[in-house]
Amino acid sequence: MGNILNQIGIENYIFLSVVLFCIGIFGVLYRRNAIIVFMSIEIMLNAVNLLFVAFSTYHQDAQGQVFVFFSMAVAAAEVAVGLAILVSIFRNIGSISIDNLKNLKG
Amino acid sequence: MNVSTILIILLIGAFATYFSGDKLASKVALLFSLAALGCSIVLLNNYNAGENISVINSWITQPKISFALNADGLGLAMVLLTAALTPIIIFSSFGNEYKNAKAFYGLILFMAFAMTGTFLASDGLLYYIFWELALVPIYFIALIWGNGDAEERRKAVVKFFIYTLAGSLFMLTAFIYLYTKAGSFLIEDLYKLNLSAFEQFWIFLAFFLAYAIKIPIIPFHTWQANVYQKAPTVGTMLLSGIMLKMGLYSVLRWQLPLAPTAAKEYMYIFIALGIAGVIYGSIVALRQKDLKKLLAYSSLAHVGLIAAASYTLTLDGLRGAVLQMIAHGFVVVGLFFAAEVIFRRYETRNIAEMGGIRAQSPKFTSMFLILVLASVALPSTFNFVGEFTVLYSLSQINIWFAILGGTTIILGAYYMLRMFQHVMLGETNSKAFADVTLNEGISFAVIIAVLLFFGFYPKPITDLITPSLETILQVINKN
Amino acid sequence: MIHIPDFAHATTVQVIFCFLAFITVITAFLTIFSRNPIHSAIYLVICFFSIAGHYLLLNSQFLAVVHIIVYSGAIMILFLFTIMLMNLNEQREVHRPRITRLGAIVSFCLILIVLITIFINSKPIVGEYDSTGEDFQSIKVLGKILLDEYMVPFEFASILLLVAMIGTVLLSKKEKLNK
Amino acid sequence: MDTNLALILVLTPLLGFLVNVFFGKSLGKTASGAIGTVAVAISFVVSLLLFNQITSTGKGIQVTLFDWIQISNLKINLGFLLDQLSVLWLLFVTGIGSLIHLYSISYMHDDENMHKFFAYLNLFVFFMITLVIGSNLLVLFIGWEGVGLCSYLLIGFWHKNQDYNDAAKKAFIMNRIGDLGLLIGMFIIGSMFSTLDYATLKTAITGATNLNLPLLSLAALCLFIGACGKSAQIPLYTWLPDAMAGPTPVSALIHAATMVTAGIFMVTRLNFVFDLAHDVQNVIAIIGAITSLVAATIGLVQTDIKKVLAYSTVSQLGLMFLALGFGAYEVAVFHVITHAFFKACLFLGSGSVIHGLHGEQDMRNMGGLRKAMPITFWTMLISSLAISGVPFFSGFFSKDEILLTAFHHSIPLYVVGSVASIMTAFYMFRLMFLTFFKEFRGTEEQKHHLHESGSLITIPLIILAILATFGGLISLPGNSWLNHYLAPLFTKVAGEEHHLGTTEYTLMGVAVLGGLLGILIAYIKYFKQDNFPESDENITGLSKVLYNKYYVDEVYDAVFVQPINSLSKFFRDYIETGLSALVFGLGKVTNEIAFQGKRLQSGSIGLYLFVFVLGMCAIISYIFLAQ
Repeated sequence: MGNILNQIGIENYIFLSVVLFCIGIFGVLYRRNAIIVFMSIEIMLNAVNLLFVAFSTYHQDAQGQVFVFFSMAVAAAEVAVGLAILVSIFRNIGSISIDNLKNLKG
Repeated sequence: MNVSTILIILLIGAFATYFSGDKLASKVALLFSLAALGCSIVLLNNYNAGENISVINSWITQPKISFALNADGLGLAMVLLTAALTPIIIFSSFGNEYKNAKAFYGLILFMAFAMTGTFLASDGLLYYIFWELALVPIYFIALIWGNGDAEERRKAVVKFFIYTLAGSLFMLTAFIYLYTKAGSFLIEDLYKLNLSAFEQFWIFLAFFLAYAIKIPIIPFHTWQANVYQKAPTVGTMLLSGIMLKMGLYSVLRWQLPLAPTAAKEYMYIFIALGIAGVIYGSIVALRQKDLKKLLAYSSLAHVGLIAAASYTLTLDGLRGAVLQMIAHGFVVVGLFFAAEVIFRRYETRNIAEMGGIRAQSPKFTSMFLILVLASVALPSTFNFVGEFTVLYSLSQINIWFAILGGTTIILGAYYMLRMFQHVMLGETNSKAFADVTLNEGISFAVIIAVLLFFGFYPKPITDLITPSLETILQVINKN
Repeated sequence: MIHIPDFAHATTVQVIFCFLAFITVITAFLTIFSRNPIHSAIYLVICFFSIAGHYLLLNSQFLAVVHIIVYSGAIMILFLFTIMLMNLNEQREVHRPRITRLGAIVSFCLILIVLITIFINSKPIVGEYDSTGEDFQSIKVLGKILLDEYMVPFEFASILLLVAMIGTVLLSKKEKLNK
Repeated sequence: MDTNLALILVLTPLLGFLVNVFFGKSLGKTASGAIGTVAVAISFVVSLLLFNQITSTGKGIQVTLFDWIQISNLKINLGFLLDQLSVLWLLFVTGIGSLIHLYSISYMHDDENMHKFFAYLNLFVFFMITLVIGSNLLVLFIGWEGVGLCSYLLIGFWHKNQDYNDAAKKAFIMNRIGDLGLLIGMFIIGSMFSTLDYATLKTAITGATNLNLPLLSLAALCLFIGACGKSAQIPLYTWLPDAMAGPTPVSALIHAATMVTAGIFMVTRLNFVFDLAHDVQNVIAIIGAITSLVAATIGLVQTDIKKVLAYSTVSQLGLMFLALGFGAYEVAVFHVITHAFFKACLFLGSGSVIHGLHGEQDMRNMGGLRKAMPITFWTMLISSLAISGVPFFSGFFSKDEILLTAFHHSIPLYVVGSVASIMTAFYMFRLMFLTFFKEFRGTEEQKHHLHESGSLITIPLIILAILATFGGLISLPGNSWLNHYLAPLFTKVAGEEHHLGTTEYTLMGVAVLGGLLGILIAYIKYFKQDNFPESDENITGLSKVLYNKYYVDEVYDAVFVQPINSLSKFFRDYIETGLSALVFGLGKVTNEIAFQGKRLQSGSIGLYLFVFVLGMCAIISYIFLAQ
């Protein structure tokens, strides 16, 4: 199993994660539902994680994987807090469409 | 003992005043300002005795900024002016009740502290810090304790604040540029720079913008009349009596020696601007309805003349400018105080609502008249000495400058006497006008005594300032 | 330089990769396009599982497991709970103006083109992948690294999670109406 | 000793001023009047002592007190110069001053602010003495402006009346226009010779070889402008008639005898400068002649008794300048002295009349006062004869000298001067006839109260009348004591005295005839034909123009005052607001930009992200693809 990258090629992983990342961006822009936006963000995070792991294998170095581990921890925390915020927003204004969140308007 | 003592006294005074409570604040402030005056007189003695009273301490090593206070004759003269006017100003406010007096008097002392620092600082950045620091108290004084409609006042004061701040930013830029050249902010190092004409031009301009707004020289004066009108009289006195002189002093200390070539090249333009200010200010003053505004425009005219004299780059010009600065400082404080005295009784600053005061209050009339006459530079007052020197120096540059600048003695007499006539003379006013109280009388008497004494014997001041002015001229003429 | 898989001579691994990649991309798209948030969540779970498959393919079992636990398990449950808590369905989402969609598509295409162009333009990967044979990613090794070299960050991660937990509780706690 | 004397001379009136200012009210009216009078009298005594010393030694006394103003190439001392000229001036300033103080004690006795009046008078004398004895131009300038100040204070003495205050203000400002000229002249002289000291200046000028004559002429012209302001010459004369708003003793002291002669003093003092500037001398002569004529014509129709005297003063001052223009300084000085005597007497006499009529100044409401006020009548008659140039009164000699000088230099100017003299005789006797002859035309009540004034008023009148009669003796034609006395002052060979020949006698005769002619016309018109001036509305034609003083005030108002005022209004309303708007404009622009930028911040996260993505694309492309 040691020669996966020989068979698949690092560039395919790169392209995959690029596509995944772009889908994430697309989702963030496309949807107005804050939960879906959140999901898109998760997709983007995963795209990056995937690339990390791929390069970790490429470089024969565990550090990439360690980093992914930490990023997962952070992602978990982020999702927990973010969803809690969403819940409280929903509770306050009855909607989680990000079009309604215009408090930043100058 | 060195000059930092004055600063320390004033700073401690500011805090002590704040913590002494509303009732005691005014007295504590007066005490500390008198202490500062005493201290500066002692320092003057030491200086005259040849003692070194300057301070240089390293403050920040990178970038190289020093805590450098240098007291030469010029700086000392200005410090003395500040130290002498501050107690008078504080004392003159004794007839008024201020809300939150502890903050009010604390701010006055703090402002005196900052202004004294400006006059003493010989490190560019330190100077800049003091310069900007002086702006903060007057902003609050004018904003919180001012008069008139609060919204308009806020507008005028904020305009003043931002305007002057914006001007001084250019000065900061100039200082930073000079630092990159000299590697130090110390004035001696900056004096040693040899800048190209092009660099000097921009530095001169940057300084000019800062000072022209502060002084003010037309057409940068638009903040002045409104702020003078809106600020409480104490604030107006501080502004016109001392703060304007910061700008004029800085022209002599920083602008001219740092960009001598540019100064020489463009002096005619700036003299012309100053003189335009004289004529413009005098003419605008003619038809002012508000007493404080009228005095503001007269102040504009006078400082225009002083600025013009500074740009002559001659010893007479600089000396006349400094003499006139001091004289104007005293007389303008007196005049604004007179306006305040009237306000205390009539609750108005509108000239049309005054009149007939002379019949009721001869003492006040005499004092006011003397101040008016000093303001129009009647010989035997200090202002005449200054104005004569200034006009003489202008006549040495070009006789037309003297003639045009000299119109101030005609127009000045016109608007001041017109004002005097409408404010003081005429039929007895239906409203009662109580004669000046003892406190008010003392303030007036001190100012008048100074004006008359130095009117006949300006030699002490001339002797004090001349050597340092000569040094500055040497720097200007080094090439 | 783009390695075009030769389907005729594809190895098993390559087939698996293509299959997984296909699922990943399709489910990701479906996540975004489905109108019902619950469907989105389900697709996202599938997407995560396929990514876990990638991890397995890359021989990093530890991460694959953690990934499934954290993402497919914990995070997705959170999502689902939230969705159900809010009682969201497709009607709740307001109609999006066309310009938004157009903008989204434009930026999608743009960033995709830009990123791919970059990778194509960048230095081609020289040399074939060469395995040293050394074990670097078994759970055992990772455990040692994590608790040895990355001890402090590891502990901080726990603190982070704790803080997040407290924060979440505080945020989602109903405010008392009459304080 | 000299220093002490000089200080006593100067400081006594100042002391009188201070005492009257601070304690005058509590001292009471008589005491304050007495203090004022004594203070000036002491100065007079000191002046006499100094005069005695000067005549015996023949040398001036220079007193230097201390350095005053330092300017790089000028060092200005506060010092005094007591020489022939200044002591002469001192004598009549303090002498007439004392008399007028004495007179004022009675004249002002009803005024509640009498102590102030005396304070101001004393201050005036102080400044006048400073002016006269200053050793350099700047000390002269102290006095110069100081007397202007006192003039301002005293014209506006009745400060409740804004018209009087206007007059006072006008006087001060017109004087200041002249003062600017004087200052500029000083600047030029100072930069040319590095000194403002008379003595040094004189040696510098006389010793100099290649002088910049055009510049010196310019300086002389500027100085003359100063003299114009102070001595009420065209174009700066209009303040003097208005200055009659002040109490009559003030008019007598300041606006007839002393202050207005300061210009002549200054020109005489700087004769060595003016001698070199011939063009300027011509200007002086011409302006003097025109002034004397214009003022005399205006004087012909005035009905206010003090206004007549005021225009007569302007006219006489014009004659003095005529003499100065010809370099005949001693003649001008002679006329200054005689004029001081008779004009002070006339003013005090008119004051006595006004006092007697309780403030009535319009001659149309007088008449027949001869019997009621004999002393006033006789003294005024003597003075009128003197001013009209009737032989053997003092005015005859001095005026004749001037006309003689004019005749020798310029016939047209001589004619102008002579016509002015004839007019003078006419209007002075018009005044006499209207005031003292015929029947009284005032109200019954005034008639009832008619009386001769008290002795404090009549004694000064009598003394002045005596002086007006015999004052001419100090400079008799052909044997002039004055010329010899003043000779050391002048660079020219002094006293190219007119040898009394046929021409001179003829001219004298012509002058006398002219004077008598003027008196005769007045006699016919106002005594025989029983005319008297119409009331204001009925004045028509040329007399209306004259009565309204050629509308000069109106013209000045329209040409100078109004434009400046409207300019001020324009500046205040438009330029100021415009500039202010410009500054605020900067702020507004910033605000506007911020406002637009604010609209960019729509709060739509989608937009933000879209832009963010675009920006990221741009940055990435720039970093990775641009190379």
